[in-house]
Amino acid sequence: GGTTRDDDGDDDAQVDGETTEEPTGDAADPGAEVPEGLSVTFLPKQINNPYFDIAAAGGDAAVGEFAGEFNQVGPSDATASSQVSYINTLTQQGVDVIVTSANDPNAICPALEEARDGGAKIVTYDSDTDASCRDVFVNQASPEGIAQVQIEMVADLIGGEGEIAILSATANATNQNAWIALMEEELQKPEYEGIELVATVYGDDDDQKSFQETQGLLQSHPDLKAIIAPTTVGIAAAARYIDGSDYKGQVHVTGLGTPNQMREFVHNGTVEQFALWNPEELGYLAAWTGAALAAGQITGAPGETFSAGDLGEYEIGEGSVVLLGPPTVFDSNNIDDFDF
Amino acid sequence: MTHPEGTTAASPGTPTEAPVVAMRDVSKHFGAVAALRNAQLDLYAGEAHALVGENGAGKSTIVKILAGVHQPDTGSVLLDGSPVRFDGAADAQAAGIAVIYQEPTLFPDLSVAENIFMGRQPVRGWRRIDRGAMRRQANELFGRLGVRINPDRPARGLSIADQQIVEIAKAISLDARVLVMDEPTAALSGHEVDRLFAVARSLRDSGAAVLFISHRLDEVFTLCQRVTVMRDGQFVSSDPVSDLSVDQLVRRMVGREISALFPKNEAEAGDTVLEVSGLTQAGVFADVTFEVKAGEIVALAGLVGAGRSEIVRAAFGVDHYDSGEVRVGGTTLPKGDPGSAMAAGIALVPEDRRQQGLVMELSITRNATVTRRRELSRWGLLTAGRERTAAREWTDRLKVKAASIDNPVSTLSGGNQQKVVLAKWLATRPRVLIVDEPTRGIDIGTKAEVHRLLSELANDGVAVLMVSSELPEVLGMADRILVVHEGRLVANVPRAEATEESIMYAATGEAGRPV
Amino acid sequence: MALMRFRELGILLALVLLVAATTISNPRFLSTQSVRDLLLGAAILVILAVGQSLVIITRNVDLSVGSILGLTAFGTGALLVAQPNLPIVVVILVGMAFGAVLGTVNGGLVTLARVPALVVTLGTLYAFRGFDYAWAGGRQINAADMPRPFLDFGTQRILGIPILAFIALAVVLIVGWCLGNLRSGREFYAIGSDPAAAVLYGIPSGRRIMVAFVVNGALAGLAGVLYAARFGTLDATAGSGMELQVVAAAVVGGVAIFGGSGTVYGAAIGAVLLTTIGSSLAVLRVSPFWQQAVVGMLIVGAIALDRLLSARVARRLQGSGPRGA
Amino acid sequence: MVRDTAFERPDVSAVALPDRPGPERGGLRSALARWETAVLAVLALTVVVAGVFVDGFATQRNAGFLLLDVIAIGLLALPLTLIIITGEIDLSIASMLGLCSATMGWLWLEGLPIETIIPLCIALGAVLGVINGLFVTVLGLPSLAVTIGTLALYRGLAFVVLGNQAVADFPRSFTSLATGKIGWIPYSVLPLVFLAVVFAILLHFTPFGRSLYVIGYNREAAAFSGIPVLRTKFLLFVASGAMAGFAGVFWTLRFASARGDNATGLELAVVAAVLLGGVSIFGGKGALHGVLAGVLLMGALRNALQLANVSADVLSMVTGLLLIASVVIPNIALRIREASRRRALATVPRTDKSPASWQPPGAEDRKD
Ligand SMILES: Nc1ncnc2c1ncn2[C@@H]1O[C@H](COP(=O)(O)OP(=O)(O)OP(=O)(O)O)[C@@H](O)[C@H]1O
Ligand SMILES: Nc1ncnc2c1ncn2[C@@H]1O[C@H](COP(=O)(O)OP(=O)(O)OP(=O)(O)O)[C@@H](O)[C@H]1O
Ligand SMILES: [Mg+2]
Ligand SMILES: [Mg+2]
Repeated sequence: GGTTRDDDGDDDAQVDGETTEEPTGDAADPGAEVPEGLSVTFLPKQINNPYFDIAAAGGDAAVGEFAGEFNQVGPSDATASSQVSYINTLTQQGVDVIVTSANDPNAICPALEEARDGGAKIVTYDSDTDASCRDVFVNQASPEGIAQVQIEMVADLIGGEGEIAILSATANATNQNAWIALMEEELQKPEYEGIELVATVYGDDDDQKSFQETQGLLQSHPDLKAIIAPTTVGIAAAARYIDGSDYKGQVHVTGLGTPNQMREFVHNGTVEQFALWNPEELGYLAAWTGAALAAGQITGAPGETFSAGDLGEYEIGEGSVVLLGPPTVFDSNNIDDFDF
Repeated sequence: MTHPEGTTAASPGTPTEAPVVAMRDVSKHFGAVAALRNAQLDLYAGEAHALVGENGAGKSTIVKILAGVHQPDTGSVLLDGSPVRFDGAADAQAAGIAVIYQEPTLFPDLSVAENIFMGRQPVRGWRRIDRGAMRRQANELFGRLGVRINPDRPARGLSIADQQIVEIAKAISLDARVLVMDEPTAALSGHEVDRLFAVARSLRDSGAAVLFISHRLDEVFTLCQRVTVMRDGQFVSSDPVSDLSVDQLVRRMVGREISALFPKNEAEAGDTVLEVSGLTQAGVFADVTFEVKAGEIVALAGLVGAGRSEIVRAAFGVDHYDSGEVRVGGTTLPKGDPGSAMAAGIALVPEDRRQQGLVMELSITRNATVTRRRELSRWGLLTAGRERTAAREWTDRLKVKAASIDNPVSTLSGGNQQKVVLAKWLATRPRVLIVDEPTRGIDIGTKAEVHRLLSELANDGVAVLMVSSELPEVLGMADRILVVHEGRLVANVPRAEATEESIMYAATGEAGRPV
Repeated sequence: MALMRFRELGILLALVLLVAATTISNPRFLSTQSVRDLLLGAAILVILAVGQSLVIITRNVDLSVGSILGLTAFGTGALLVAQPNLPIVVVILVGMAFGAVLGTVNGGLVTLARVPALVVTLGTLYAFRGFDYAWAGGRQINAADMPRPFLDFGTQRILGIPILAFIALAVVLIVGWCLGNLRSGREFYAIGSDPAAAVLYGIPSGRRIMVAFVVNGALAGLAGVLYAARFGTLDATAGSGMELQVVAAAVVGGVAIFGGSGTVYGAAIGAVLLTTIGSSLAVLRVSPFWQQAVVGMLIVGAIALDRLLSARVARRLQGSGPRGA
Repeated sequence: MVRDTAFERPDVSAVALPDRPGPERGGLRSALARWETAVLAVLALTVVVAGVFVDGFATQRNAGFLLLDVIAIGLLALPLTLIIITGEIDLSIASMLGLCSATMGWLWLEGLPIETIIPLCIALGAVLGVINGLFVTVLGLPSLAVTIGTLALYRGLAFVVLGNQAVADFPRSFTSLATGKIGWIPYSVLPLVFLAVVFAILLHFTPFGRSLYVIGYNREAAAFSGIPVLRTKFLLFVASGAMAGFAGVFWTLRFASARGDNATGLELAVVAAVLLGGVSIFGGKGALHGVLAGVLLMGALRNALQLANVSADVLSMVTGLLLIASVVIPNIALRIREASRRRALATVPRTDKSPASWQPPGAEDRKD
């Protein structure tokens, strides 16, 4: 006997979003005011991470607009266990809105539920948790959109023909894995027939490891035309490596990166184009979403709409997801217009 | 404190000029222990001076003060008549004082030559160490001492005797004005002692002062002109050696009469308890076969390095052996398992008390009870009270001199440490007691007591196997003497036939050992 | 001495085998670009391993090197942002001086307060990193913020060999020569071999240990500068977790973790070996999920191999002893 | 034949042994004994100060959170304390935890009942400990080096086992065992308390515990005393592995998530807690109550600082400084005490002593 995965009963999986997800409380009241002094706390995967700091700046700006109280806390190691400890602290402090990017979609769930029991609204951004333990997920871009734009860029760079490879973050990074799967799907399309994805490697978001993996790719695949790095550390490392090697000008690098990080490589021609959404806007939208939830303007049910300050109206989509918009493609013409 | 003969003042002996080194009213405390109280010492150029006293009398403390390792609490050290202060061993070395410490202090990872010349290696251009010259000089030193040790081998794995020789080589290489030797002969055999003395004499004759510490009074009379006696950290007397007899000296050291040094009772040998057959460890010893009966004291004699310690270590199970068998009371012991040897009733008092016998940082109690920790526990649990009582039983019997048995054993003098090792093993009430150099570094009074103890144990039916480099001890104590030469048993001499000559003849091997 | 060198030979052999095996499976592993990458990749770890060996030889350890590297790397970036025209030599010296100051903190705590180095440097690992976080916050210094000549320095070559590799080689040779041939160098070994005996010998242990930590700090600082030049992107996390890799490099290279033996040459080869393992796993296309496991196996294997080899040497030494039967 | 008069007469020179530990109990040991008390005192102080000044600290719910946070560290610290006392170290604990957690996820995916999986995971931990133990004892390799290697190896295997998946659908009846509470006390504190008592008795009141200290100070003397040094060390590594397996089960259930990277880097936190508790990294010294106090102190400080919105940077610095203080303060205290004792001795008037021969009592501070 014993308890196995296949057992029936309510005792089973707590993760099936569809069954457990139910909009909390009463119906939405679109006209409700955002209460004064709303406390909004950002809990990123890791503090002192440039990407999340930019997002937090956006969040801070939004919270200033609705006269709330902004705060950012978080671990210095990007682990779920530290995040749980912080969620507990926030529960204990009784903050109104927790805006978090999950290091593990499931591990922080029980803690988030406890926070919700204490009255907090939960918004996830950048990296979602299981749908059952948050109110709304603010998605930076649809995974499909991210996959598409990267494949488009790479096809453009190599003229629709040749070998490409992917340099990702860690082998179990949720976002990246979802994108990679979608990119592979995208490559099945007839217009990308001539493009062959020869390898996917993992640089663990570590400079040295990313360097080594890039070297490995170039040595094992002499005909490689381009590398897609859907991670900011990876794309910078790959660009830096190519920049200082004999491969400069022969192998293209593209993917997701911040303009500040890539400026040098765009200007010196190592990288022609890459993409990213604006993390500041992501934080801004996440903060406004939290405010709307706390005010009762929305409950998280699909179809509800709310106003996100300067960004305008947003509608909640399927699975309680709000979409920020399509990613921006940066190249030498527009990169200097951005500073993040 | 009264002395039978009264205290002789620190009157200079034959030499007339000022002492090279002197100590005046030096006191030194370690915690509450007064190691020295108003100690005096005068050391003249061109003399070999003996410093004697019981264990814990403060001899090594004087050495360490002269070496700059300790600083006196009060009192002063005079160098050529003027007060000096040594803040570290380097200061004393610079002042021309070379020291051989009681315990060898070598760097196990460095080569023998580097151990000798550390900090003073011969150099060539660019202050680069000249390894060739260093090796040559080391070989010269060993030549003077009449031994051959490969200067390039690491010091790790040297036998105690060889370690001591390296220490001696190091000290004489300093060409010092003052050579201080704290029990340098404790680990050496007769031949090596002779060479050491020859070297010390020639140093002395060339004007150096030699301070010599030993518990072997015959050595004191052989080498030294004057002798300073200490007791309980205090100065007792300082006289020309020729003015004193051994008995007088002993009386001053101990403050009372000492009798029979080797009080061996004739005991009836019983059944065979320990049987060792065909024991072989490649390259170290081969085909060693012997037995020891209840009530018998059997000595393993031989030159230093003959492999006696290795044989007993293997028999006890600390070392592995390649073939052969060890039986106690008829049952064969498993290889390499001291635990079952102990369960069968063997006890081994090892030769190196600091490394093998004791845990210096732990208390006397813990050290003395470690061998009985299971037997002292109730329902698997130990209590401090029981341990202390058990420890006191044997430390009291052996008269361990300590402020408290809860003190770390490192605070004891060398001799008292040795007593703790004995206590630890006697407490197991063994059927077979193996003692390796049981009286090394032990004062004359305690030595007699150790001998009496061994004898008593034999009377009670314990089989005693004794490794000793001191021939008088071997001859006085043993019922039977097994002589080891280069890892093989070469003679089995009953007490009645044993003489120094016969033992030495066997020990050096028929063809004579090339040394 | 010749016998002792044997230990380094073992590890060198492992390196050669690894390179040979990888090259057989992919000949491009020995292309000039690839060899250059290997040298470049190893340079920083080699420098750190040399400094670490110095400390380990004195029977201490410095776990804070990753944090020192991170701090100096970020400091270098910040310095260059503020003073883009500084000559590279000055930048290097400032970085080394900064590292030396941090090393002095470690050394001071170890020698003056006389506390175990492992504990102290585990503490400064956290403390320096905390300081780094507090200083850098979420700021990132990017390649574009740093002067081009400095970035070029990270990849420049002389005779086709990267400058960084030359610097690392110079560090290895200088430190190795001093340790092997100077009286004070041998004293490092003496202290690590038996600290108590070192006191009795009158060796100024405190001063020597201090020097070991300061030099290690300075070398970690140098590594930080090179890190900045090579990677061009700096934030507060640079060098996190590197300490274990550095210690592993030294240990794999035959530096006894309890002091007293080993050479910086061995440690350097150990560092090259570890870097090469990383690169060859990438080239051999070992499954990413297996990579870390393989690295672990190779570390354990290298240590075990070294032990077996040195046991052989020891046995031979025993046999050739003058007192041998 | 024997006239042993010498031994029947009272030995005037022997200082009588006092019945109780005198004031001169080994200076170093008493200082360390006091270090454990000091950690306890600092812990109490932290709790009181935080309770007064930090909002939300002194609540039952927060105490529950705090305890939940320290359980894994506490569990791993128990065997590690024993290992460090014998002079070895196990840096692979967090990786063993991770591998056991990943394996738990994999077996669960394979459909094994969780009642079988849990003992299997603990057994797996023990096997991993056996591997560490074999390298350390049979091959005689330094444990620091070995476990740095297996740290990488086991973590790597954790990724091999579970790849990039995360298994999260563990039954609520089991996850709530790890997170559930009676009142405010998490159930999962109970095994920690029980195991802590077991380890404390083992270390401080059994022959086995005694032998650990002996091994830690001098393994050769331990061998000569009939202590099975290698077997003992081997057992400790196995215990450490089994405990890591148990902690892995706890971790997985607590976070309802089995992943290859669970508890990455936790080993340093555990080592830090053990050292903070007064265990000497060189072996031979340490007590379990100090370690538990160290674990709680680090947990309480972290919790209080987080509640006070102090950033993680400062937290990391505080951890570091605390660790340094833990070794520096007892050392300085010891030296101050010795200096004052020397001063006290020097001021005891002695006979026939010329003041000129006196030395300043502090003068010796430079030596040894
Ligand atoms: N480091 C120390 N700490 C505490 N007490 C010490 C220390 N060193 C020596 N003592 C004590 O000082 C006294 C004198 O010791 P010392 O070693 O000088 O004796 P010794 O005459 O050399 O004896 P032995 O012949 O046994 O070597 C002893 O009671 C010893 O316990
Ligand atoms: N320098 C050396 N080189 C090689 N082997 C040695 C050396 N010194 C000793 N040995 C080995 O160790 C064995 C025994 O050494 P050891 O000096 O411990 O013997 P011992 O008879 O116990 O002497 P003692 O007990 O008097 O110190 C020798 O037989 C020899 O094989
Ligand atoms: Mg002495
Ligand atoms: Mg011997």
